[in-house]
Amino acid sequence: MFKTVIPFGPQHPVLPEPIHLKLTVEDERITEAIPSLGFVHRGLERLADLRDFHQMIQVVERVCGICSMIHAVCYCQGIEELMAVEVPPRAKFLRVIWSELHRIHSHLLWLGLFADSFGFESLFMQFWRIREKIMDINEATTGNRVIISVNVVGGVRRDLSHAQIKWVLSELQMIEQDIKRLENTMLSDYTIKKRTVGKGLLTAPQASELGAVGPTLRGSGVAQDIRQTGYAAYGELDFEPVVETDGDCYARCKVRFRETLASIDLILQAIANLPAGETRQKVKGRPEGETVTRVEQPRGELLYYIKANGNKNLERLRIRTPTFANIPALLTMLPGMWLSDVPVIVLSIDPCISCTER
Amino acid sequence: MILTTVYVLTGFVIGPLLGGLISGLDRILTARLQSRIGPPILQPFYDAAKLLGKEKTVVNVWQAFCAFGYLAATSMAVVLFFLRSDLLLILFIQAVGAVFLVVGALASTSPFSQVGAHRELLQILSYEPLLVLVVVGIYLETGSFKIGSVLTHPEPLLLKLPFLFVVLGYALTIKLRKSPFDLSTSHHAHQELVKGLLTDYSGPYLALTEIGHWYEIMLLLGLCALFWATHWVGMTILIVVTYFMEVLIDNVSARMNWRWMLGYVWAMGLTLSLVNLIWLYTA
Amino acid sequence: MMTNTLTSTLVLLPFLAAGCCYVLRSNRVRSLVVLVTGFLLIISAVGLIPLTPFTLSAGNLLGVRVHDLVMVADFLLLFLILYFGFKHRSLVVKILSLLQILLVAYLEFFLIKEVPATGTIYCDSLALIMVLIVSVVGSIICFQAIPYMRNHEAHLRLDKSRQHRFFLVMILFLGAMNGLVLSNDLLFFYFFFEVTTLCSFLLIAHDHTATAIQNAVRALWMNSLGGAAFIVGLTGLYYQSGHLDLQLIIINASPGARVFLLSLALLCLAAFTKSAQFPFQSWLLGAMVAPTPVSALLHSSTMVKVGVYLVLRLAPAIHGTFLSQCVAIFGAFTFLAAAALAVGQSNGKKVLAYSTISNLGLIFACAGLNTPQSVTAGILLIVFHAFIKALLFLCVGTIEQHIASRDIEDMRGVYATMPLTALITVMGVIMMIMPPFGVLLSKWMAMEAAARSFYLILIITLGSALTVMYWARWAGTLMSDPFAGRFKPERQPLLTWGALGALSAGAAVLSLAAPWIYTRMIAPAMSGTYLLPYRASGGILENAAGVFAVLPLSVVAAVGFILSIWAVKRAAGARIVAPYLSGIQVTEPGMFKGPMNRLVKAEAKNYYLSSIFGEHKLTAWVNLGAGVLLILMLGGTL
Amino acid sequence: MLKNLIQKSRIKSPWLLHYDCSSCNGCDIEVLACLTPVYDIERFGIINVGNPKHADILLVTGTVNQRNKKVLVNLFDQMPHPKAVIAIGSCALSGGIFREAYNVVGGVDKVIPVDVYVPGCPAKPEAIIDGVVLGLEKLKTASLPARL
Amino acid sequence: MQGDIIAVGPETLVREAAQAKVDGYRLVTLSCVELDAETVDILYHFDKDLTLKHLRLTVPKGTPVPSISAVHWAAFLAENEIQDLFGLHFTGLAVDYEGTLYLEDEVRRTPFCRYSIRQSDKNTPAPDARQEMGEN
Amino acid sequence: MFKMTPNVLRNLISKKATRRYPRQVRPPYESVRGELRNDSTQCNLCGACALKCPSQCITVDKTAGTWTCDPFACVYCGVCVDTCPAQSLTQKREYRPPAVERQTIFMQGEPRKKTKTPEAVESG
Ligand code: SF4
Ligand code: SF4
Ligand code: SF4
Ligand code: SF4
Ligand code: SF4
Ligand code: SF4
Ligand code: SF4
Ligand code: SF4
Repeated sequence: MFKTVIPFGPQHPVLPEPIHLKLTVEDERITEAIPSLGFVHRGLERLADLRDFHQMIQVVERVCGICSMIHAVCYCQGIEELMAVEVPPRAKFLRVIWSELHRIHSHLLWLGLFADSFGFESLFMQFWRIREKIMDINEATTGNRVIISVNVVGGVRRDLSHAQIKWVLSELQMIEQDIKRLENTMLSDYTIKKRTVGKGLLTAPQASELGAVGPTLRGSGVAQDIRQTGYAAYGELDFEPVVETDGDCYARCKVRFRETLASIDLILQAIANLPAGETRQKVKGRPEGETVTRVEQPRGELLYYIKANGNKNLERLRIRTPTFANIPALLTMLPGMWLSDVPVIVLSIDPCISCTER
Repeated sequence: MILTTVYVLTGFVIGPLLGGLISGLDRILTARLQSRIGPPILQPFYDAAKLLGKEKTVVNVWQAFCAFGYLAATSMAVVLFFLRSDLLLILFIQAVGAVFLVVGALASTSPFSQVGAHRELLQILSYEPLLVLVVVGIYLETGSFKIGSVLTHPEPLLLKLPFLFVVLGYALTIKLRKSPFDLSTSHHAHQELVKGLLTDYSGPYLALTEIGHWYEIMLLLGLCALFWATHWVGMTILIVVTYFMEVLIDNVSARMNWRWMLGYVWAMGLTLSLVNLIWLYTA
Repeated sequence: MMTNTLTSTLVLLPFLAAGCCYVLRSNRVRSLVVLVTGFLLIISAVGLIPLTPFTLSAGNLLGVRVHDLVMVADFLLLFLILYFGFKHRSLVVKILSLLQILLVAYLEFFLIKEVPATGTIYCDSLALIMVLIVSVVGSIICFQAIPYMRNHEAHLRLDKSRQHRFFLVMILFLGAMNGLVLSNDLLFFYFFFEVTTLCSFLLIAHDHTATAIQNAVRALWMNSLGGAAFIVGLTGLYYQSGHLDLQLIIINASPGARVFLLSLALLCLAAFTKSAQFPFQSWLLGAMVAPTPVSALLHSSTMVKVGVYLVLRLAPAIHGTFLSQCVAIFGAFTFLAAAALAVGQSNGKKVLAYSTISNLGLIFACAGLNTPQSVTAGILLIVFHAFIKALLFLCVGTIEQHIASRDIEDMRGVYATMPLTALITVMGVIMMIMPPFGVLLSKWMAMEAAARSFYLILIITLGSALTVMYWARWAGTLMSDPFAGRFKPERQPLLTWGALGALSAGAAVLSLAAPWIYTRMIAPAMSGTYLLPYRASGGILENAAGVFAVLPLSVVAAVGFILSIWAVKRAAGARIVAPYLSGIQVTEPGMFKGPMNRLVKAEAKNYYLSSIFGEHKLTAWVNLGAGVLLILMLGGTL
Repeated sequence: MLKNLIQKSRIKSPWLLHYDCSSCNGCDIEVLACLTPVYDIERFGIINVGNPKHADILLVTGTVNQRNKKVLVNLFDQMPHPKAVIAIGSCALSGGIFREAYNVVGGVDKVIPVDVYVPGCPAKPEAIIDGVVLGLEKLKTASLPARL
Repeated sequence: MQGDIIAVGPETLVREAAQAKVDGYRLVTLSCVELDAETVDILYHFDKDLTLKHLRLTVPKGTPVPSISAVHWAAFLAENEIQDLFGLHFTGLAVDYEGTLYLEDEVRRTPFCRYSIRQSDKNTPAPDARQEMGEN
Repeated sequence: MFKMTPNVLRNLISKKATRRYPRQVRPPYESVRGELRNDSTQCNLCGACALKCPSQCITVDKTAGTWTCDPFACVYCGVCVDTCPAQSLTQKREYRPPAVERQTIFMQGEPRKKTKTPEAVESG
């Protein structure tokens, strides 16, 4: 019989990143959603053949600009493991601080885009306005707003001065206030609840079975966060994964909102406990062997598989990013929902296509 | 005769100018509510002029026809308003404009236009009855559908038709394409349907729909103005407050979906109208 | 004398011509007969205009009293229906026709003492309007049927043409309709009423498919129910007043008397069945299987109007009664419900059918509202609806023969292949929903008239909004195509163009002439019973409450139209770009490159909100509601 | 008069279409950041329309790859004249750090003509604003349609 | 490398994967590495409560690999990716993109095989875009 | 409903967040990694930067004495600056302005020998 087929993306204003969903809908209810990828695929894992393992840091940072820092942390961690390099403690804490700054800016960015996905423009503006403060911190402390390039094998390239730390603390305080001011809107406004509660349901067993990660998984009630493994300096900080149990868009939104505040707390802790000393360990030699290393990105678990054979170029670099893991979950959430829910649900996994396709 | 000509000309010329200015103000106010500076007040005119100077591209020549049809109908409605004609008739003519816009969107095979057009129809379905009921309320109070007799009514209608004014507010929100009702298209396409209804209108034809929209703004604000027709101060305050509320609501609510709209607007709108109408019957 | 000749031409000529059609089995001759009859009917009907109002008494025909002739015919007819009841094994038809036979016999042989010598035929403006519609629109449809049936039979690959039967019934029906609207003696009225039932049955069954026959039988029993209600009503009326003279009954109405009211209520019930109001709508929907000219003639522009005609006639008699209010609410309810159901349909003919039911409902509402304005609105609606709906049916028929489907979605982009027909269809749609055209003028009157009754206005406004919805969608769908080439009218038989052209031009001109129709034809029909609702001057209809500037608006609309056409011509030079498809469109029109590098067609074709407006969702509720209203109406008279 | 008005309006009302080819999001979010209160490019009448048919300026971020090059051309074609293309970030300028990867075609100018190049990785919001301003020059000088 | 590595063969793969699911493991992803011109390694990473476990399947390039997407539906993406990049063939894929997940016809040459390019891929003419005319 | 109202009303009356670029230009932070500069007086054309650059956008031709950088491929990571043994590379605090044409940064030095005044040329 007759049907409605909508090419959703790759160019679509609600998706800043190109992904295509072939949506089949009836009236406005989704009956089928089939994705098409490859609009962002560059093949950068293969660049390992052309760039040495140091240069690859800059490449993996550009897997994605949003949590570039954390990619670099993960990569360096892997190489450091292969080369048995001990990273100075101060560098570990600094990695945490910048990682959490990235998480905050990523979550604020997401909260804004999420607001935009249900057409709440002024809320979008608010979150992005707050986010600019984080960008300023990034720029002031590392030299770039977005891709900060501070990681090197063996530590970090930049340090935080006293003055900077003081300034960051005061900024964070303001940021926290600003975010809390929006809590009432984001977490209890009638129209927002109407658009998010019960949308894109994912139960806990479903979530694990589909391999969901990050806030998507935690929104369904599974308390799993790679930071619990205690990489970098996380082991020395007080931290609980944020969990919500409803498994809908609203729950995922609450997880990210609360994680933002938790990240601020982590930064405060890290700054309070920041050890003195070197930030960078000199490294010599070349990596050899294979390893799997994981970190928690704003969007969830990131996994690097690195295989090296003692050359300056790596044998194989495999990056499994969180969105890649969340796409199967997304596909099962869509059917049965309404067309107007599509942006909300798609955004609810915080899709990052550039890292998915690399 | 001369007076008539003057009315026609004012409606025809002043209408869109004022409408454009108002939407300029709207954008500035919106920006300010978002802690931004916003565009210059003449921005809508720049937009329209630019669009007029763009290359003509169409998906289907009927888009051009429909864009003109929309403009013609909306301007006609405003002119009739200035001629103090029959309110019901004016609503009908305004609806003609809306229908042309929809038909033009349906003329494109893009699912975005198509779904947008269908949603616009659902919006029409939501607000048309409300507008008619508002006009019926006015009739019951003044004894006539003619604007002339509303203007000579001795006391402000708002006092007798407060609920219907709220109902008019619903219709206004939908017509002005403000959240939570910007379902078929919105000012900037940040939604699942891209620009929905207007996706495939472009260049000069988009400009026409833009100008038509200014006429509509004028018409609707004119309707609001009728609720305090006894004194211009009251009228101005009423319009300013109403419009401010519209922009505010736009900025403090998410966009909903059409099922909610249909249910909510009909339930609220019809109940409020009924209450007000029954009050008028019994009073 | 003149009136005599014209009237008998209008009523009797079709019976004769029908016979010719049946006997003379040459296509040429048949076409000629149809054409000549049609033109004669049109001429006679127009000829009646200056002669109204008049009364005629049926004397003798060939030495027999016409009254007796009709009586005999009546029995024949009822037995024929009974026969069909047996043939198609329909218990209901059997029972109902037997009941009618008994009642007619009772009435004729036991009750009626003397046959009135005068007032068998009465023609006032209202009747005249109906005669004009039947003769003009009906003839035009019959003309178009000539090429249509030729194609139709070619499509079906019949070895033996059945057109002689088809035209027999069609032409006969015209005579019956004329007879019906001109009858003042209710027994005559009843006879013609039953003839139309039979014609409808035969025509629905014409294609002889299983569905066709099934639907025809359904139509038969429902209409027989109406017939039975009618005859019971007549018996009651005769009890009450001792005669069956319609005019006298109206003038000497005794709304206080229960029997009288109940009888009128039964007549209204008969009217509802004939006009396929809820819960009797299913026969009209089923009737859509018939060849499209049948739908155009019987099931939209003429036969179903019998019901509203009857109630509009009776309106003064029930003025101010509860019955009148019931009719109003019932009509408004149907208007709304049918509009809602039409929204959920993608079958073009079904949309037209629901729309017909809906408009008839509005006319009932107008009649029930029973104010001068509303009655004016009702009468105007009959006129405009007849023209435009006939036009739309013919358009759908023409399109259908090209694309072999009646589905609106299959008509998508039909502009590319049949530009002129598509344009005329869109014009038809525009005339249904846009000012300054007649339908909207009538709706405006209806709304202003209903404004004082808040439940009616509520229902009517909701219904109108739904109406706009399904029409606008249809119009847009017809135009929906990336086509932008030169306008080149397609080839169609002359008679088809003639019919489409005449109907659309007719509707447009009549809209323009609405004020004149009002003063010349409606005002006289109203005077006496109602106060005159409007002043008409300079093409503007106005009263204290409102104003509708028909002529000036038409001028403006015409100018706007010309400007827009000019815009289209200029846009023909514009660059044609593909519709927006998120940037992955390919050169094949409407396709995009989807997952797995496959080409996929982008479409939006099932947006009919069936979860809200689908038949499966609404019909049961609507029927229930209508049933309750009907019981209320009948019970309320007691 | 009219001509002047239109030319003035063109630089007063540039509507953007942003297309992310295969950007790493770095440049994307900087483009988005321009819309937000801190940079508020609506001050210049700029809005992000998200629809090629309404756009005057095409902002492209990221490298062109084999799959999205067709999309890019499609979008460019659907924009009505006059139009300008602004490439943002080193990826869009040349392919950037990825230019040797197997699925990368290179900079935007490999498939559609580019009017302004905004370097950076990512380009800063201020730089993007500067780039748009530079792009306006082209819109201003573009000829008017023969008949309005 | 964190976690145990269990070697599996094509016959035991699906069973082991299913067992992992029964044991409450979540499929993290698949990693494919080209070992030499002839063989590839596929690693199936699983996670349970933050501990990893890996299945290692070593297969010659030409042989089809059984898909685990019937057990772990989410594996279809990674398996399709490997089909694209390494030219392997998975049998029984839940959703099979047939090598078009990322790559256009211009580059369908198993870009991640540096030691060898599968012969069949080298000169395959671009398959015609298959039409899917609204699945009547 | 309307939970957002206090926030937007606060925005209406308080100072706007907008930086009025380009009317007011904010001074850049100290450590910003902006446009790349090679101080021609310092560079000894050792080629370390070209070797380390992750984007491979620097070419040093020792025999011709040229140092070329493609600013459209540079990712402003600062690795070259960190590596340069002669400290001849610096990053300005300002970003590189947009251009309407392709550009390269080209520096002609004395082949092999250190000279006093090699000129840095930037050509379109
Ligand atoms: S998850 Fe997104 S933000 Fe994080 S690295 Fe991947 S692409 Fe970037
Ligand atoms: S990470 Fe989010 S904001 Fe960034 S491009 Fe992807 S969807 Fe957009
Ligand atoms: S459409 Fe988008 S940009 Fe425009 S007002 Fe709404 S949310 Fe804002
Ligand atoms: S398509 Fe129409 S004309 Fe042809 S057989 Fe069917 S009903 Fe008859
Ligand atoms: S209607 Fe048809 S089937 Fe029925 S009796 Fe007549 S010819 Fe036979
Ligand atoms: S230029 Fe840099 S920031 Fe921009 S998309 Fe490319 S890698 Fe990302
Ligand atoms: S810039 Fe520095 S590193 Fe590069 S060639 Fe010159 S001296 Fe060597
Ligand atoms: S800044 Fe980075 S990318 Fe640019 S030239 Fe230096 S090393 Fe290369």
